[in-house]
Amino acid sequence: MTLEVAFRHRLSAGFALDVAFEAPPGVTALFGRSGAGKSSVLRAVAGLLRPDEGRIAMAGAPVFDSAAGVDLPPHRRRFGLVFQEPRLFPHLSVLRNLRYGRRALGLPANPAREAEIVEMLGIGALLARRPAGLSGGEAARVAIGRALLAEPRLLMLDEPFAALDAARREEILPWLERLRDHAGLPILFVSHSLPEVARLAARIVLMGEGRVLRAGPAADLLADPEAAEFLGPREAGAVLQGRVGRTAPDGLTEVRLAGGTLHLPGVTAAAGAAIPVRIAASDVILALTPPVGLSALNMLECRVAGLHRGRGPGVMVRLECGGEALLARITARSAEAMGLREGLALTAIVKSVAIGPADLGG
Amino acid sequence: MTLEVAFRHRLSAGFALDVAFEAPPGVTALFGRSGAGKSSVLRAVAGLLRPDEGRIAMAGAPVFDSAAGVDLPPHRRRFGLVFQEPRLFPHLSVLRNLRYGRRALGLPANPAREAEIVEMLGIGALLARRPAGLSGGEAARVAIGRALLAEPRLLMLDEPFAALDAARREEILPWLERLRDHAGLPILFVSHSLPEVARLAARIVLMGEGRVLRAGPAADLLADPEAAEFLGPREAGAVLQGRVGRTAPDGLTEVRLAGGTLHLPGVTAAAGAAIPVRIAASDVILALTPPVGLSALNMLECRVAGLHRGRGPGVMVRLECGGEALLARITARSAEAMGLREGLALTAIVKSVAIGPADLGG
Amino acid sequence: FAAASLAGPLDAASALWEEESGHEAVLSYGGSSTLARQILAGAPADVFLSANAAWMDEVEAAGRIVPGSRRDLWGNALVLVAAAPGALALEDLPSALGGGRLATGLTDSVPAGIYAREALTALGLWDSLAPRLAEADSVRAALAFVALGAAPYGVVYATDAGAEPRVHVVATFPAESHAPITYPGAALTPGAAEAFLAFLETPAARAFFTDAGFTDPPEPAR
Amino acid sequence: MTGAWLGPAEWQAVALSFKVALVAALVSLPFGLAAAYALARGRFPGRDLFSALVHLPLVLPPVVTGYLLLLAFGPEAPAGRALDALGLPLAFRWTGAVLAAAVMAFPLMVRAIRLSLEAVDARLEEAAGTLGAARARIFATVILPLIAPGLLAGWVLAFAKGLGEFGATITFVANIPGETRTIASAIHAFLQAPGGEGAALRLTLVSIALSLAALLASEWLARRVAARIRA
Amino acid sequence: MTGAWLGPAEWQAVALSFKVALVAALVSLPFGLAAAYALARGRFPGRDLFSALVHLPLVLPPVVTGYLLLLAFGPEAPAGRALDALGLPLAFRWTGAVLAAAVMAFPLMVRAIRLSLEAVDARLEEAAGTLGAARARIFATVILPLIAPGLLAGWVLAFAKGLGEFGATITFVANIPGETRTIASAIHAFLQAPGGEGAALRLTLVSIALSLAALLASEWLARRVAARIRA
Ligand SMILES: Nc1ncnc2c1ncn2[C@@H]1O[C@H](COP(=O)(O)OP(=O)(O)OP(=O)(O)O)[C@@H](O)[C@H]1O
Ligand SMILES: Nc1ncnc2c1ncn2[C@@H]1O[C@H](COP(=O)(O)OP(=O)(O)OP(=O)(O)O)[C@@H](O)[C@H]1O
Ligand SMILES: [Mg+2]
Ligand SMILES: [Mg+2]
Repeated sequence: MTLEVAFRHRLSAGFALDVAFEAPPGVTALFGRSGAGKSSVLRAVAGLLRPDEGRIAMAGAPVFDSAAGVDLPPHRRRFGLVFQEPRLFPHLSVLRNLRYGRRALGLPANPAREAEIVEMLGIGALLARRPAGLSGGEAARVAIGRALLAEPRLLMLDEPFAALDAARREEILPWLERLRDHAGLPILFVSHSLPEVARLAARIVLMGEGRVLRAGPAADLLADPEAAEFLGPREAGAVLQGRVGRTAPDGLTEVRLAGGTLHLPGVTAAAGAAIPVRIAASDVILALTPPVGLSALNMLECRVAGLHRGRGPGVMVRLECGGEALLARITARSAEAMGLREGLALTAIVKSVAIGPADLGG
Repeated sequence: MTLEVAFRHRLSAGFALDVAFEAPPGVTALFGRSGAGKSSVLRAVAGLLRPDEGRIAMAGAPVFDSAAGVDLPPHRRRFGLVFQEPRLFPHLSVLRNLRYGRRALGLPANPAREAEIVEMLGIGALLARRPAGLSGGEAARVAIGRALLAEPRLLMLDEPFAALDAARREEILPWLERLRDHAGLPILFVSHSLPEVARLAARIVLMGEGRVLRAGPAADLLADPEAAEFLGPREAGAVLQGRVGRTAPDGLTEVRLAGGTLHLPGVTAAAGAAIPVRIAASDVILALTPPVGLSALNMLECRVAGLHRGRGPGVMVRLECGGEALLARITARSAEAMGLREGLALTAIVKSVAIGPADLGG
Repeated sequence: FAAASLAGPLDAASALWEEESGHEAVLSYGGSSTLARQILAGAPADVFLSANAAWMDEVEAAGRIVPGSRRDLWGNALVLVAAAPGALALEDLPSALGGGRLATGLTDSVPAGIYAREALTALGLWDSLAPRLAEADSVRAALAFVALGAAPYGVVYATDAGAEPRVHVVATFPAESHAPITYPGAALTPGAAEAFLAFLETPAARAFFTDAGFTDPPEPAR
Repeated sequence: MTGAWLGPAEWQAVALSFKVALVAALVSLPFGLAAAYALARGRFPGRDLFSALVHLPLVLPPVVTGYLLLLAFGPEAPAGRALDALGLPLAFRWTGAVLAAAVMAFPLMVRAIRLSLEAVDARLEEAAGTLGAARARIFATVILPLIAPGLLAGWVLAFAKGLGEFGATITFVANIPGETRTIASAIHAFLQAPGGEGAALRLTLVSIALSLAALLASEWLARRVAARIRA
Repeated sequence: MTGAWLGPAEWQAVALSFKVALVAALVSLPFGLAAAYALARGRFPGRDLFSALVHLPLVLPPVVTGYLLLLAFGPEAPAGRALDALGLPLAFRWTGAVLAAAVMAFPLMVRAIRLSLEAVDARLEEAAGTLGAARARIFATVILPLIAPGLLAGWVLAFAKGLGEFGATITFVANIPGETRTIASAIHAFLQAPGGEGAALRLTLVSIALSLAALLASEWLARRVAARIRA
């Protein structure tokens, strides 16, 4: 159930797409600046844009292959796509919009799942309404629900949370994580929010001007100081493998990493489960000696593995903590004052509440 | 040049607007969950929705007054509105979309300003194109430029950055800040991003279910532990008054606060200027004794002014640092371990790079 | 099938015939040309009552009529009408027209128009009047031009003139100035159709037509 | 507008006209839809020629159209015979009047539907496709509901034209009381015969009333459709 | 389709028809637009009645329409006199033929424009308003360009109808060579006489060619307009 994409397409005299990447089950994020070609790639995968040449295959079976003359129409692909605009059917009620896909596919009604999705999206009060009067965020949520209910073989989400408030995002993200973990389908996810990407995506495809700049596992890309140039230095961070321990009565859960133990709030995974933990480079403070009397609970014993000076006053410090990589972004002045050099042992301080639910998962 | 808004309007059987607030020159943010009524308020101010009753006035002159029977049509109000969707004219090129307002108003062409806005929005390559082929973010940028070029008396922005990448946001935000500081016009700004709101807005109007839940200066609302419930605890923070000092060769600028001096990168304001500095509660670490050998450069001497337990494992600590309020969000476990109580003196540690440009301004 | 101009009296006559014979008469009115074409295309008509001889000739030539059933049933007169009562010598028509137009039927296709052209030609008026005609689709339309004052004079059948109170006959064209105006009839199927034709020639039936202004068919039929 | 001053023959014409216009408008709807779809979306050779053909009844004098129909579907023409054999005789029957009215109204109906089709937002069709809907289903569940205003407008135009059509009808199927004598034919006949103006006027008023009723019904329906989309 | 087999009188009819149809379609465009706007957007009492009035020429047999025109604009009627005094005589003039063609085509034109108007996205008008455009400017710069397909379609329908119109024309302004004898009148006249089919057929072909040209031009223009929006 892996999606393979490799095609070229000339959109206009000045802009051509030339992309190749794979998306195994789980979330693959398409990340890139506005106009990079992300939506166009989704259109090609969905069958709405016919590439000049190339091949797009799902689980080994091509849905498009210019050499073999294969080009399945969108409805035969069964790839769900949540467009950048809601595109709701104006003549149907919200409920009938939601059910459109199931009816078109002849799938039996699934009241339990429908209720669950309606509840998650908070659109229960809108079901009888027509799309015309919906607010921007309401329409976006209905569009998400409509695609989810059609049970596609592949799900594409084009900036699905752009119009949603943070609280609603926090309700949808765990649901998407469950879908990702249990449904075993590839999910292509376009977003301009790196925390969202880091939380959901196992792989990142970094796009620019119609091309794939970099592609690979999210943990590698996010911890790669050189990719930080494309991702934005403020967004760089590392993903570490953690194992969930016991949850104390005060709501903090132990998560054991190779370099130490973190105490995190809001962990929903069961004890014993392996979870990826993302730590943004800008959320890490370095100390030469383990400090005492600090409100920060989470400290990891690390060793400096490298220093990368970027433009501006910042330095990206690559750390090695019990065999795993961690990134810390500090000022050049601090690096000098502390005498940082490769091999130096130190303590990395991470504020527990600085790692919110949006940075868990992976 | 203050906008006064006070009206009631029944949108449907289940939803009514009942709002009253003022927007002086500068940015007033409308913040609230999806479906709270933000866009509807903008529509009423713009003259696209006729309230059942109430009064909307600009600089003392009513543009709508149900009692006096005043209801100016949109074009007589000259209130610019960037809608939640781009709403570009499909039959006009991007350039003619941009110039539409000036031509409609009979304003003379302003090539310098046009070039500046086109440059800021990065739409120079699109000018000859029609809107149909634009990407989501490109269309959103053209819509912003179109409203800006019409030189309105009041500017309303409905989630203008939702479809934009972080890098582009960082190019538009300083520009908006300059507009805010120099043009002296009220700006109503709708956004789901609290960092953006905190950076731009002097005042916040918090909306929920068609009503104003809270309204007031941004510094007060963001530092109010009780408003945190509506804003989201992870987004709470305080705004402090700083004065810009000298910039060192390594790019860090001194910003003096009442409680100490910060060293911040990327400060563009001139030395001597007063700037508001936002410090998010989750970016503050507390220490009983000033730590040494730490990569964090910024420490403020403070005193605990109050402790607010919320739901979950977090505690919001209200601090008083040289007469100004600061918020810190820590775990209940740390608060207990440290023996925090009102009046206790301690050091607040703020990572310099944790205060990026998105948190400066106000 | 019958020419539309026969409508009034024919309705009355056929009602009487239905009463007397017990047969049902279904009448379909139209322009002679339309009806003739339909008959040529195989229309299931039993009787054809035409307003001019030329179309009856066509139908006869196509072998559609029952041999020997054709006969001229009625005649009519051509008159000059005006909106105001009075009398006018035909030769004064060009000057009386002034800047106005003379309403007629189409002079190369509508029967009344053809007769009008023949009459005007015979009277030596055609050349001076030809550019000043207003040719209408039917006699009724020509009559309407005069009745509504659009044209000061018009050339129409006496029957039409008599039924329109807003116009007045100011002159009658001499019968010899144009080909005889006849309404030929023929049976297309044998039997009842022939009986109906015969009935139309009975005095009782004729009375309806004379009341409406029709004359006896001119002798001899062409 | 009571019937007191209309004779039974006139009522017959009214009823017939109503039937002919109604059936013509209904029967031509699917054909009009198909033609409009081909013109709006199709990219086939001869598309412009097809468009010209569709417009023909508008361009030609009705008599010519009627005559052509007579030549094509008359009792002795092959097409006419074939339909007759299939149990659908046209010549000089009310069914022929329906055909004449439908043909004459066809360009109007096609254009109305085509304009609506061209206004359908293709992005909604794309969305339906990604949700698993095949072409036929997209047509039935997205396009058809969205062009309802055009279908209604086309239907009203065809109905109105059906009431008013006369030239092609009388040429094709004559003017036979109870069978093909519609209001328009009757009015025309009354106008041809001396003294028929009064009856013609009465029938004209009935005709106006009928079309007004059809119009009101369609406007009402259109408003309901529009309200469904807006509310 | 060369002219060798058309006599000068026939060529005259062709030229006249072209002129009449062209002028009728052009002159009725602003009125059609106004009526369509009133029907699509207006909320005034009597809107449905006005709609019925606009549809009337479709519902009535053309002869009746022509007769009514004669009543209203004949030389003796006040309206006719007034126009005459203004230097626009209609009776038995080609201008009258233009009026007849325009009136007959009016319902078709109005409906086409109205359908386009109803499809205009009101959100764009709102956007134009907030940018400072007054109603009139919004109409000229947003609505008008967006309904171009409807205007074109309305224009083509009116032109085609203008070529084919005959019943109202001949009843209103007769059939005067060089003045009001259009192709349609000429065809009709030829068909009235036995043996006229050949000439009628030739004129019919010319008529088809003319309308095909108009149609191709309009389709080409419509494609350009659509391309402008899509590209
Ligand atoms: N015409 C209408 N009829 C009924 N309800 C309406 C109408 N217009 C808006 N509403 C409702 O009013 C509420 C407020 O809508 P509004 O668009 O102002 O929300 P918003 O705060 O801008 O939300 P978002 O952040 O999702 O854009 C929504 O619940 C919406 O469904
Ligand atoms: N039909 C077209 N003709 C010409 N250029 C096009 C067309 N469609 C897309 N483009 C261009 O291709 C580029 C990629 O568009 P696309 O919508 O894929 O961008 P995106 O990565 O989704 O951007 P965003 O984040 O703004 O949505 C844009 O510069 C766009 O202008
Ligand atoms: Mg996009
Ligand atoms: Mg909104």
